[in-house]
Amino acid sequence: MPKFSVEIIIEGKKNARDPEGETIMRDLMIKHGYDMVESVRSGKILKVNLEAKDENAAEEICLKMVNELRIYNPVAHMCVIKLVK
Amino acid sequence: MPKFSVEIIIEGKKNARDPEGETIMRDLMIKHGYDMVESVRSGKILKVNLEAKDENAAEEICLKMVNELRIYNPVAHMCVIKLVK
Amino acid sequence: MPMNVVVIQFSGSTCDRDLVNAMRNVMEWDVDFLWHEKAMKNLEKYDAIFLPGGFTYGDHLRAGIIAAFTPVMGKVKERAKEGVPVLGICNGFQILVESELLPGALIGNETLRFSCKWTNLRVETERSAATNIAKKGDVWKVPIAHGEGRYFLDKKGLKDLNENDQIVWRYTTETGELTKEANPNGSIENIAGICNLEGNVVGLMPHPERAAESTLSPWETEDGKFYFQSIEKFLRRS
Amino acid sequence: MAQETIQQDEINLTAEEKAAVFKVLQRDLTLPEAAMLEVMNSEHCSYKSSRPILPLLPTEGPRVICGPGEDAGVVDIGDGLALVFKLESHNHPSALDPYNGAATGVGGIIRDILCMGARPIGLLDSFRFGKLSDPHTKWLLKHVTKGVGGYGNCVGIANAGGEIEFDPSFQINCLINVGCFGIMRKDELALSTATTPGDRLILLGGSTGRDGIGGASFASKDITEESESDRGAVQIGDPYMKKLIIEATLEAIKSGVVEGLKDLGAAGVTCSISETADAGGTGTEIDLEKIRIREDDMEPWEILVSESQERMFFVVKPENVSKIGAIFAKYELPYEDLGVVTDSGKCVVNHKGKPIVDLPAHLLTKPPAANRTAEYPDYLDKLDRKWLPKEPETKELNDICRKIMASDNIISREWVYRQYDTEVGLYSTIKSGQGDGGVFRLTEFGSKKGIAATFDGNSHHCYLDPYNGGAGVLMEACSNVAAVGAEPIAFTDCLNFGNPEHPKVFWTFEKVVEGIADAAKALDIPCVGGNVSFYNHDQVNNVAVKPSPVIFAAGLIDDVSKAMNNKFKAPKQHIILIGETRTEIGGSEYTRVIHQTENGQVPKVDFTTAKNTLADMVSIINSELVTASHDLSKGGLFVTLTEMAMASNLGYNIDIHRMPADTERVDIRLFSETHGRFLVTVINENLGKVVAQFAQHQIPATLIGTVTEDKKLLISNGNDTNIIELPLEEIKQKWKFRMEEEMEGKIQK
Ligand SMILES: Nc1ncnc2c1ncn2[C@@H]1O[C@H](COP(=O)(O)OP(=O)(O)O)[C@@H](O)[C@H]1O
Ligand SMILES: [Mg+2]
Repeated sequence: MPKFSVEIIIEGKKNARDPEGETIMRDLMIKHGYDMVESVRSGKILKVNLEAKDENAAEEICLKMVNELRIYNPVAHMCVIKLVK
Repeated sequence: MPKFSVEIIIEGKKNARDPEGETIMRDLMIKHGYDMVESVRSGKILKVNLEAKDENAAEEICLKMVNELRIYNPVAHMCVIKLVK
Repeated sequence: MPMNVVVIQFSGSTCDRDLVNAMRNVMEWDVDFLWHEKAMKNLEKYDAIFLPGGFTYGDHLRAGIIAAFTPVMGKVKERAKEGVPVLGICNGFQILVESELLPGALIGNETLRFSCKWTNLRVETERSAATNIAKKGDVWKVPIAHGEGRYFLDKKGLKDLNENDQIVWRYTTETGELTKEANPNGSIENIAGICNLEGNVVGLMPHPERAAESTLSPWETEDGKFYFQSIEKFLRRS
Repeated sequence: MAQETIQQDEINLTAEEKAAVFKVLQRDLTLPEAAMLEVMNSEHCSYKSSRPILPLLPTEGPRVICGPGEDAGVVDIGDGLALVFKLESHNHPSALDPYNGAATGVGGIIRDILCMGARPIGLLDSFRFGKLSDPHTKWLLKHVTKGVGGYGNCVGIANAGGEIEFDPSFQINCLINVGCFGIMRKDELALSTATTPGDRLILLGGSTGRDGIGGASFASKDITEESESDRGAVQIGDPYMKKLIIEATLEAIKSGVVEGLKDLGAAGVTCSISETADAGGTGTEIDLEKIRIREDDMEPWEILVSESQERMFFVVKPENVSKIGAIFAKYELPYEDLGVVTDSGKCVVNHKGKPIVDLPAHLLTKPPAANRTAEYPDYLDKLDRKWLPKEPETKELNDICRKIMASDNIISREWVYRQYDTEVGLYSTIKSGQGDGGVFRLTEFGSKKGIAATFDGNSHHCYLDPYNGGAGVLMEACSNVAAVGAEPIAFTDCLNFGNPEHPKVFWTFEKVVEGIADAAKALDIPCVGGNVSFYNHDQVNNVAVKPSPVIFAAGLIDDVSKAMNNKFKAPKQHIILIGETRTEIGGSEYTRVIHQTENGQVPKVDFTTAKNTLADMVSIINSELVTASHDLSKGGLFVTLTEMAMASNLGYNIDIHRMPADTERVDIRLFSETHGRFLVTVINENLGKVVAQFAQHQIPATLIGTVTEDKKLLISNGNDTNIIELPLEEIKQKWKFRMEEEMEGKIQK
């Protein structure tokens, strides 16, 4: 079976504060002269390599998996899945 | 000035172990039926919105910034910068 | 009264022995301490189920998430539905949230740091299995030790939680005032612990087992005992 | 042998080392053999520079079960129990990768305790960085703290304390030492030996990768710009797997199937197969293919010297292999049966059916020592021992006190220790910030005794006067233990120095060891282990770090409920100063912070009274005569008093004219760092008894003032006028939050 690589990106929902992103922006970037930065959000990324029939299947498996295994907590996070080409 | 969105992805070096990715794969994915998964690497992502002259400038600013502000430690991590189109 | 309770040990549990020791030595309970796979087979026989604190599975991905998917948690859910007290401390609370026995999420502390310190917990309801000997408004000294303890829930959920009297403890000052400074992790509305609608499933971030003996407390307090005594009373009643 | 060999001149060994090898072997080496010999001959593994000096340290005592040589020291603490403890450096890895460096340091020291058969219950840590306000220091401190906490918290071992020093000499080459202690039943002692031919050799845990190849050699060189590329892949700790290994190992020992046990640290498999064989007078033979590797293309030599984390090595009877396997399986831990114990005296490694290594075990474990020369360093001549600052005017004193309380080396370390779980295990009865040493109860092991553990170091004193500095560090560590009421029973050390090939550096090493040794003899306390870290040299500024011995002292208290903290208990209680104050301000906080110089006389331990002072302290605390206790160290009397006040939110009123001292000078009385001094508080009726206890040994115990209700720090000098008058709250805010402000850029409570 062919192999695919999928990126799962988990980040906080807009309504949950992201102190890490805020701190990186305020205390690190802005303070050190990078005042062109307007916002920073921090998140987690999982790079998954898997076997699947085809691209679609790979994406679908991951989609099913992130929901079923709560790779993200829907109360606090959002999750995006991207096939790496 | 136009605005751009850049993704900064920080992950462990290729040969370095990633106990988090390994555990997620072994104890969560494989154990719950996702045995088509062959590897998982975990990392961190920062989504930065910033003002810049153009796309090139946006990427360059981020590149300079991650190194200068030690957003990652080159001894332990690799860092990839991607302009989001 | 013979206490028929179990503490479940998950892979990589770290405050499991602590909890068992406090129950045995301080409360003089007769408790079973079981590896999750073993507990799975015997869960029917217990009157109360404890999920200990610390870490499980290295807290990889998110604290509590991998343990939430262990088969034993399926059984725990069934028992919870039958009204059996299910008590999660710290990581146990995180497991309860991740297995959706309790609503919400426990995310990274606002300080971005792990934090171990003594906090003041104001009892918000007397109806939970873990607070029924307390008086609403009592303040307990109990320490926290966590990196992911910031309780989060959306507006609607929070309204329900308040209306249904599911908020069990809040972080306050020593005298019971709700201040920003008293909140060690940025939890929404200073929430430290909650229960389900029925009050039998209770999650709490701080560690009552660390606060049940005066020799372990900087103030020589024993407030953690109230937690265990409440459960004793709850079991006697049911 | 069927393997291609390596030219003699390509082997990275000194002439003497080569001679030692070829005298025995009389043949060429295979590549894996050369790699194994190189790493076992490295400074880090062989202690080649320090070995001739270390025997100065006394190692014997009635409690000692295992002294230096084993993976950790083991001492008898009665009730059928033994205390196991050790500390170790992880300086170079932490300087480059502070998170992973510190984390794997913790992982390594835990393994050392575990492999004696003990349950690890406490961790300690010691950091040395450049100035706190420097951005690089902040970067290091932030990530080192996260690394120590990240590993220790996850593996569920409580932090019992530590120490931090800031000094420009550590700017590039920071020093990160970590310690661990554990408790076991005496009869469960596991040794790193393979005594019986036919026994099996089992490797438990993580797979073997390229990470940490040459880690030991890395620790045996200066840090240079090339250091980064010098290293194999960074080592990543896996505390979750370590936790499983701890539980599985302890379960295996309990079930009686472990004949020998060795952790895999420096030099990996090489070290395990050779040290167990040599210690047991046997040999070992393994199949290389059995070792699970992470990268397919690893060379045999890489596999043999890799320092991949989270592995343990077991010697097991053939009939028990399946039994131990079942225990490992419960925790889902992978393991392999690598081979067998032989009677050949050799370490043999087979690869594809052919031997690629065939070396006498002792060639690996007992390489020749290096003969280093020592030469008196001339910087010492430039220092003025007799130097004294101009005496400050009275009106300047308040500000001097403010400055000292807010200085890098005095401010509260709370920002650090809050990030550590100090409570897990339900052991800690005196926690970080509450006393001079952490105190752990042993209820879980069926004993009402308590263990006191402390780390201490003082690079400033050791730089100015290596001998007296070294002696002082041991005295200070033991004083910390005695201050909580525990009898100091043994110590281990970590000796952090520059390049030993520099005779002037080596001289300071010798002197420090002499100082520690003489103090140990005076205090009658054995050294049960240690660690040496050389090549701590800042290439950028071309300076060696200041000589930095760090001492881990362990104490025992018979009834843990009597352990004493440093908090004033109630107004009106008397404040008593134990000991005499001398004009010893060289390297002190006062001299460095206020006068910005490194001159002056360093404190000298009074070998005639030291032991009695400590014994009397232990005695008054155990007789429940005192209500608080604290030893005087960095910052002297003023800092110690103020720390006690801050811990309790009570004030004090002191007359320093009463204190016995060799000088009338107020500044020296306030800030001298003379050793062997303590502050205790007592209620009126016990005053006489406390004074009498010390009087037997001609040690002064002087009533110098009282604890007060109002939160003021008041000090007078023989009359009614205060020479110091400060509000407690103001001093406390600065002291308590300055590190947090520096690290977070803002105050958050
Ligand atoms: N790196 C550290 N890790 C944990 N605890 C620390 C650390 N540094 C200091 N501490 C704690 O802070 C307190 C004060 O430390 P220190 O001033 O070095 O004490 P002392 O002068 O009595 O040796 C002690 O309780 C100590 O254990
Ligand atoms: Mg001290």
